[in-house]
Amino acid sequence: MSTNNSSTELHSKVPQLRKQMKDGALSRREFVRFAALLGVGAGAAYSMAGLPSPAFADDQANMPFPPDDPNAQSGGVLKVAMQVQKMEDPATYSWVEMSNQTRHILEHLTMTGPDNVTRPMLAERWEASDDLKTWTFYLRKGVKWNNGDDFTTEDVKFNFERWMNPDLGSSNVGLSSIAALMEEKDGKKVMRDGAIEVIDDHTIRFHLSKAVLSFPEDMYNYPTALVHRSFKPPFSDNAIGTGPFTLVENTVGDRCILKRVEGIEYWGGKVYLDEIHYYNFDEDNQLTTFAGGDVDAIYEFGVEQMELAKALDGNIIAARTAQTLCCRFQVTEKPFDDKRVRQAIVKAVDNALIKELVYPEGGDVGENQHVAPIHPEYFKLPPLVRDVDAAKALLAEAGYPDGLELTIDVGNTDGPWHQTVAEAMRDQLKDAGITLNVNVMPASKYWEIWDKTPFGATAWTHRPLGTMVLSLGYRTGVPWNETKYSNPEWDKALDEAEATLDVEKRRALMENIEKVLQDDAVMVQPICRPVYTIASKAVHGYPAHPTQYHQFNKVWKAS
Amino acid sequence: MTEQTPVLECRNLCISYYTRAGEIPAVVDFNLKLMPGEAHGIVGESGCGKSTVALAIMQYMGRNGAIVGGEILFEGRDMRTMSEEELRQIRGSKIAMVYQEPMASLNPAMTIGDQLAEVPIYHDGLSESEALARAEEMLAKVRLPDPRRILRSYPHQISGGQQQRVVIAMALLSNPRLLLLDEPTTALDVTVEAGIVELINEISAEFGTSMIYISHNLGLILETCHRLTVMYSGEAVEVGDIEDVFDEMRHPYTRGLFGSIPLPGADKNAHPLMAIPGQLPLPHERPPGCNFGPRCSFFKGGLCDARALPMHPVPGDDDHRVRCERFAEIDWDRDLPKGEAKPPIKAGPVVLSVRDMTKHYAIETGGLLAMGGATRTVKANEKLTFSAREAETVAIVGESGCGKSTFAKVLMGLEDATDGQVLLGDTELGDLPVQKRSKDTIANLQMVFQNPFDTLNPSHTIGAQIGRVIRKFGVARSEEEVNEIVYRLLDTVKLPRDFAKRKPRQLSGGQKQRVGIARAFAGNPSVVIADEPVSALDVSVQAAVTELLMDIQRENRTTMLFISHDLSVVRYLADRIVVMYLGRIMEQGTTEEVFSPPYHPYTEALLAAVPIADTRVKKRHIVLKGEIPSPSNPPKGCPFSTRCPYMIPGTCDVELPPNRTFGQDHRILCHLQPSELEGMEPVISPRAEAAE
Amino acid sequence: MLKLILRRLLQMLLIMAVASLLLFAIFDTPEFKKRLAVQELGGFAVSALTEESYNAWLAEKGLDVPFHTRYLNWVGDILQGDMGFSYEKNRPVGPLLLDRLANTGILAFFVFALMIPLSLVLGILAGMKEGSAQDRTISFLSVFTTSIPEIATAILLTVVLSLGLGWLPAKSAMINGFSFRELLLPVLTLVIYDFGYVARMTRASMAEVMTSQYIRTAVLKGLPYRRVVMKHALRNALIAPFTLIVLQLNWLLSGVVVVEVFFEYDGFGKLLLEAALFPDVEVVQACTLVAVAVAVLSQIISDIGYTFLNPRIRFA
Amino acid sequence: MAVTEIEAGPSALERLSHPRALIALGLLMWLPLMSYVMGGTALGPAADYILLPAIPATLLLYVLGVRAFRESRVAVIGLTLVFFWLLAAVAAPYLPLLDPNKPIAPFVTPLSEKRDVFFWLGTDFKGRDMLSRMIWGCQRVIVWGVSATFVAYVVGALFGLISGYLSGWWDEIISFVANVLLSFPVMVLFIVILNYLGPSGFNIVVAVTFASAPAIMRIVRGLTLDIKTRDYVFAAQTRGEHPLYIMIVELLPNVRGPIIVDACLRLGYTTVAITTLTFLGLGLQPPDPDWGLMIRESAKTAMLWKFSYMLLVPALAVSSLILGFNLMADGLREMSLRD
Repeated sequence: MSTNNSSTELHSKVPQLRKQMKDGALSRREFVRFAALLGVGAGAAYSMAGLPSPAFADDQANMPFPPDDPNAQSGGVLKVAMQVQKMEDPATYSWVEMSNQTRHILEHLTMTGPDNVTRPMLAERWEASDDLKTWTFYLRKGVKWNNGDDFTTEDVKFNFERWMNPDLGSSNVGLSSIAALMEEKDGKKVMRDGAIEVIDDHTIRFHLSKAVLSFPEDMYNYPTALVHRSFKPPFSDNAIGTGPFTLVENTVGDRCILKRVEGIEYWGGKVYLDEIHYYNFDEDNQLTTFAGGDVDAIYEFGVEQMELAKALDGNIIAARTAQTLCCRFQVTEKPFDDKRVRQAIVKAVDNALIKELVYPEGGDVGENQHVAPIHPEYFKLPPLVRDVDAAKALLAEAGYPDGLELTIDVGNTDGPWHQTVAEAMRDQLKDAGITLNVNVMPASKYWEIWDKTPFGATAWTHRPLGTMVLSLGYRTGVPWNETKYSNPEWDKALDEAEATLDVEKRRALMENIEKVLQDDAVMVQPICRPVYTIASKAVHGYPAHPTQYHQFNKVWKAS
Repeated sequence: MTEQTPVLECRNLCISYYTRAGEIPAVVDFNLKLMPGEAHGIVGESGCGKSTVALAIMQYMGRNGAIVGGEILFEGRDMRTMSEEELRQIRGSKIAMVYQEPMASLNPAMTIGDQLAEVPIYHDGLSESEALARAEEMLAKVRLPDPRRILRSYPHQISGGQQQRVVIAMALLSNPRLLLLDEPTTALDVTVEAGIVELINEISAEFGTSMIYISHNLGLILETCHRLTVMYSGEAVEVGDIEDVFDEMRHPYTRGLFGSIPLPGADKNAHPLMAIPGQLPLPHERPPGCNFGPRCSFFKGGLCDARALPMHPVPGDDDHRVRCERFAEIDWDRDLPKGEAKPPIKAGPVVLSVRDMTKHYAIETGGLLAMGGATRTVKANEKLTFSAREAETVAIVGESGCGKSTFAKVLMGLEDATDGQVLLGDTELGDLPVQKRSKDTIANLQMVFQNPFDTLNPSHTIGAQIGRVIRKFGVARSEEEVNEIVYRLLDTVKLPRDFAKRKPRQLSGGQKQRVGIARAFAGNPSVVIADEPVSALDVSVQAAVTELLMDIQRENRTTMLFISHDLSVVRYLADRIVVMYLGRIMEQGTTEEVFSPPYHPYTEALLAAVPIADTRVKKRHIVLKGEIPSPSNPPKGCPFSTRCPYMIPGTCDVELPPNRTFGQDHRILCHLQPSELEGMEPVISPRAEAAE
Repeated sequence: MLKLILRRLLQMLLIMAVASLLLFAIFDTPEFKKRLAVQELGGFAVSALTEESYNAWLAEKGLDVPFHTRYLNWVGDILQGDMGFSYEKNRPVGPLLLDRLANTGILAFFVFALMIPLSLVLGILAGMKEGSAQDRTISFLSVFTTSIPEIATAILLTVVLSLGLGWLPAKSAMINGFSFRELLLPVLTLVIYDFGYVARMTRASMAEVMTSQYIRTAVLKGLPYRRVVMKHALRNALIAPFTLIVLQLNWLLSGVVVVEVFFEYDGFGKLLLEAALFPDVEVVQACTLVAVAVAVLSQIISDIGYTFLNPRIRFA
Repeated sequence: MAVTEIEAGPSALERLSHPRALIALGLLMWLPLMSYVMGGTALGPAADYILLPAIPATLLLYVLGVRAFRESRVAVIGLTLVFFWLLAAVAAPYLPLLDPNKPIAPFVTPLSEKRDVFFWLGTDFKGRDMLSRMIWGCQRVIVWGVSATFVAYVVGALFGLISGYLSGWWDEIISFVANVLLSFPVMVLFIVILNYLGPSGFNIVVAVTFASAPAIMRIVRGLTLDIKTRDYVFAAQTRGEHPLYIMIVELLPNVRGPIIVDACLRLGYTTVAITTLTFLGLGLQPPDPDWGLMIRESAKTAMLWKFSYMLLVPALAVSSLILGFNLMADGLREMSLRD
């Protein structure tokens, strides 16, 4: 069975992408990703890019999952240490852990694999109009809810309408794709009339108000898990899903037990595990619990635990991400309202050295402009160079010839490595005559002040596109603009980049955007960190997803 | 004397304690021979080793004590060679002991029956019911009322006197050969003590038990024993028959002891007490040779401090021995110590007058969250009326619970009088708390306290504590003046001036009391209340402190209210006496009047109860029954009616008696007719043969 | 006596009322509400919320009502046996607390079962012969063990018994159901930390009794040493330790926090800490009430026991 | 009913020959240390030499202490342990130690060399020198522990004196408040207070005061009730002294003895509390080293035999300090009972 999506016409942008790839403006990997987003089957995309198709099975039955392992053994219980949270309403989930508990019950239209390529899941395939404003999804046939109902467009429509219901408060409305389905009415954002068009039981079309490339990617954002049309929260009370597992028990703070659905043939082919058990452990304790041999895998361990992990009998799995730490200044606060002070600080810090110190294994050096090397539109600026003398000169110019005393708030919201970064900064800043006090506080306290403190170390999570983070964090007046950075010209440049599909062009635009942000010195961003997890050697096929999404369909356990 | 085996014989007994400072000899070269049926007294001041001897006889020395030399023969066998099991069999059956504090000596968590029954169970192999029956029998023998109830009681449910009877019963249960009595009545009130002493005497008569009676009180020894050992600083200094030692003492210490206690006939003006100078040496600071040497007026260097002294028999009486090198040289008849006679003082105008002073306490049960607690009233003082004149000493006498301490508190302004008047000069004090009194009033009324260990604040120097009074009362302000006065006061109380820099811990009990006196007189008071100022001191020190107090009083013409339970002391120093019982004044009058008929029945009993260490006086024998009732639940009618031998049923226990007046100011609160009262015989009278 | 107990119980209720009111007031501050929102929705999400939607969230959680109204409602619910709802654990507080208390109860049971005989025997052996080598050894041992804080004891035991020798599991999460092996380290930790204290008190009490005059009386009565110790000394010497042991219940509620957190044992202490940090108001409230009740009740039991054991008070 | 180990008696400290010199030395040691830890960067350049005079003061105090306690071997051992850490606290800046916050090479086992540096006690998961962290780690726990105990004592003693001496309603109210506070298990009180105030050294002082002052108040109250019946108090009352004078001059110095023993014990408890709270994340905050923090941070990485030194070092350090306090208390009690 070769490319069964050849029946679909290639999207008009695909040749354009291919040209960019050939010109070297787009890496082969990114070509695959974009081509897939435009509805080209991942296998086809890989072959177009001249890459060996990775171990994915889309050529058989157009599946989003890795191929079956011929050695796989069926049966067994996978025990995972993770925080066990409540499963109220998938559309309002606020933590990845919740979605992991649900991920094998509820499924999405699409699925983004560990290779960052989005493949069709409950949708068989999709098509985008040339202007990227109209998207048609063709649902997979034969998908059944575990109560026996067929999965149809009615379910999809039900979910979309729910998400857009302003009373629900789903974070999905923040997705550019969903936002483009809505309009403002009487001060409230509601669904635009005619935004969703149900063609038949298995075909549904979305009419967007503006061009959105990431529609399929958005459909794997974790609050977009599709629930049955009869859904009423809390989900844990009546867990109807299309996935291979169903909920047996969910005790918050204790355990979440998932069991294979019986009696209904799963659309996604073979699933090996009998049960998935999540046991509640704080992130700090997950690795030590793994060390004790009680669990097969964990959600995450921190870099400071790497040595312990290495000493254990298990496979360490690392994923490259755009997760980062922004030691950002609030440019409206003294003394950071003086650009020279900010620049002096930035110049006195050696990002590469901090990265080497804090994350010696994996990860990327941050460049103080928040766009990470794994973002597709990332433009590689000249490396940052530490220049203490220049920093001193700038400080003197700014009126601090005798140095400066600063305090950085650190909440370790993402692990103690924040503090290590701050401490390393402290040591480096000393050379420039800057005394840095590291004020460590509990994570919950930090979240109270994260967008208020003049100088704080805030962790930002992974987002697929660079423009997404810049748009969320640095546009004038947006809620998450913790730096209070306001540069209308830069905003305009970002608008332009966001409207540019052509990655090469976009990257060209990004050069300026990144450069301006870097020169305005709003943050010290030393690291784009990797995420680590560990699974016992008996566990095979444990995925390393950049956003720590658990995809256990093809995971098996050797007895 | 027939050849009998002594029940107990101690030969050259030496006992030491081992402390961090090394070996401290507690008892040195102690000899004692106790014949069957004999009662032997051991007398001495605190730390002389008398209790150590008793415990050594029981072979109970604790972890750090040991017998380092000599022998203890019990019925001819050396107890030091006995095994633990043999000792156990002797203890409690052949040798029994009665202790100083009956409450502490009984197990608080076991019934008295269980504690008594153990003795026959373990020594005579009786069954429990037989043992209990025997215990009940014995309780009846020690004259405890309702023995059956007492068997079932716990020690705290019965009174101190009853507890001591229980302890005695326990000691007698196995009919021991030897009974050790270690200060058995010290913790008891005088009238209760008399009962116990009577019981002990009866026992020795009835059971023929040999006894060793340890006491600091010569009078008690006289009443109970045949022979006597006087101990001083770890050594026996004089041994002999009671009469020999009392009448023909041959050791300077023994004589000093007798000179220090107020015997009938002693008089503060004509025959003042003669204190032994100096103080007891600490066990590890004993002088070479005679331990008494440094305090002895016959001390002769080179002789008395040359070697450890042996006991010498007194010629003509083999049983009378003394540890003195010079006893033969001393003319015991001529050198009788005599205090300097002083002219009597004339009392001035009335300084303090108390009229119908009444103090009631309400005891509330419960607190902030009380769910309605009952209130009980304690009638601590009822209608006290008396007065004191300038330079006069008025003694307030009574046993525990009589209300004398409450009276002092009201006087000092720490409590408000419930009713009545207290006039100091012309200032009404009854409802004037100390905070509202003028500086002069406060300064005019000061107090000397009972317990030398409590009287001074251990955290401050002597000088600071006296100086504070001087400053507080505005006697002087400047540093130098204050210091000068402090030094002068120290001179007055005969303490070295450098004591001003010392802390109380570096002072002996007597010295502390002197400081207390200095402090009381620092503000030149017109009235001083002395609350048992010497009762906690050793006999030889008591005299000195008493004399000092009186000298200062005499000099300053101070009025003194002397609170005491000790009638001998009171007789010696008081001009007038107020006898209290359960919050009421039973009798008051001049010393002469109170000590001779007519007596209030209580006074009569009190006088009879006080042991007198004088072979020349005869005492009538009156023992009160029962115990002192609780002040919170006093008897109806006459408070003394429950114990009074003259009780008239239907009158005394119903109606409050009238106050009968005899002579000028002699008042007795009693229902008995004046004629009956006047018809009483004197309690104390000279023995015919000893009369002068 | 009955009146006294009633009074103490009344006092307890008053304390509970005061304490819970204070707690309610404390947790009613905007900061705490914000913290709760952060826990529920994530820090980024909360700061993206508009005032209006934040208020809507508060209303959804029932936090928009003034706190005295909430307090009264809560008190009303408590009186009807409803202890409220846990935000964090997403379940009613009553059963949750019962589960955790049962776990801590199991822990406490084994702790006391080991600690009481151990400390009493050692304390009596030491106090019986004050100053002997046996006394000095036991005394030093007990000072030593009580000086090591629980956290350090937990570490030492884990390092030696679990990491070093591999005899026992290092954690006590019991994800596979109750396991005595997993319970052993927390129990040992608590016993080691606590027995010394009780043993010292027993020793002091015993030593005091042994030097008391009534023991002298008993010895000089000619009783065998065994009888003196067993009949005369023990009864009196055990009064103080008994009251102390009952009061240890109170201590245990404090002590278990660190042990349960270290060993990840799902008990009362861990629940309390998690709830306080979350902040899960009603759980904190319920835990506090339980703690106060245990404290006061143990005091009452201790008082009753003291009275019962001590005839001096019983027949006062 | 209150089971207290304390017996009234003269304090062994009273036997020290020069109490005034002792207090001066104590302050000379304590004030620099306190300002060094509490002042932090506010000290500026003074921070470099402020602790210098404290070193001889500490040594001298130790010598005097040993002389005063020489009768009790236990007390001397305790004193030695405590002063070892006190000396470490004041001398830490001048010892040839690596920077306690500087990551050098992670997971170096004790007694081995890496990057040309020899590590006596190895390094932690961040590569910071354990020896240096252990020694620096005592500063904060000592300073905050002693401060907290001191404040708790001032508060507790004050209320205890008032309650015991004045009795009546004062006593009812103070005792009720104390009862309320004592009805909370200590840890519950700590958690609630620190959770409300936020974790910091100063707030630990507040929390310890709330938790300890009621117990101290009870002890002082009991002692006061006993002492106030003494004749010298009676004498002062009959002199018409103001209650405040009696409380401060007549009573306070005499409750000092038993209180000092209790204070030693309580210093131990406070140290335990601070370490435990820090371990739970409610106490002192990183980055500066502290034993509780070292345990907290290592607990998730050191769960292997070969890394266990990371946990053992701080655990043994804190145990030794507390053992020191407890032995001192024991020795002092033993000495006061002998008097």
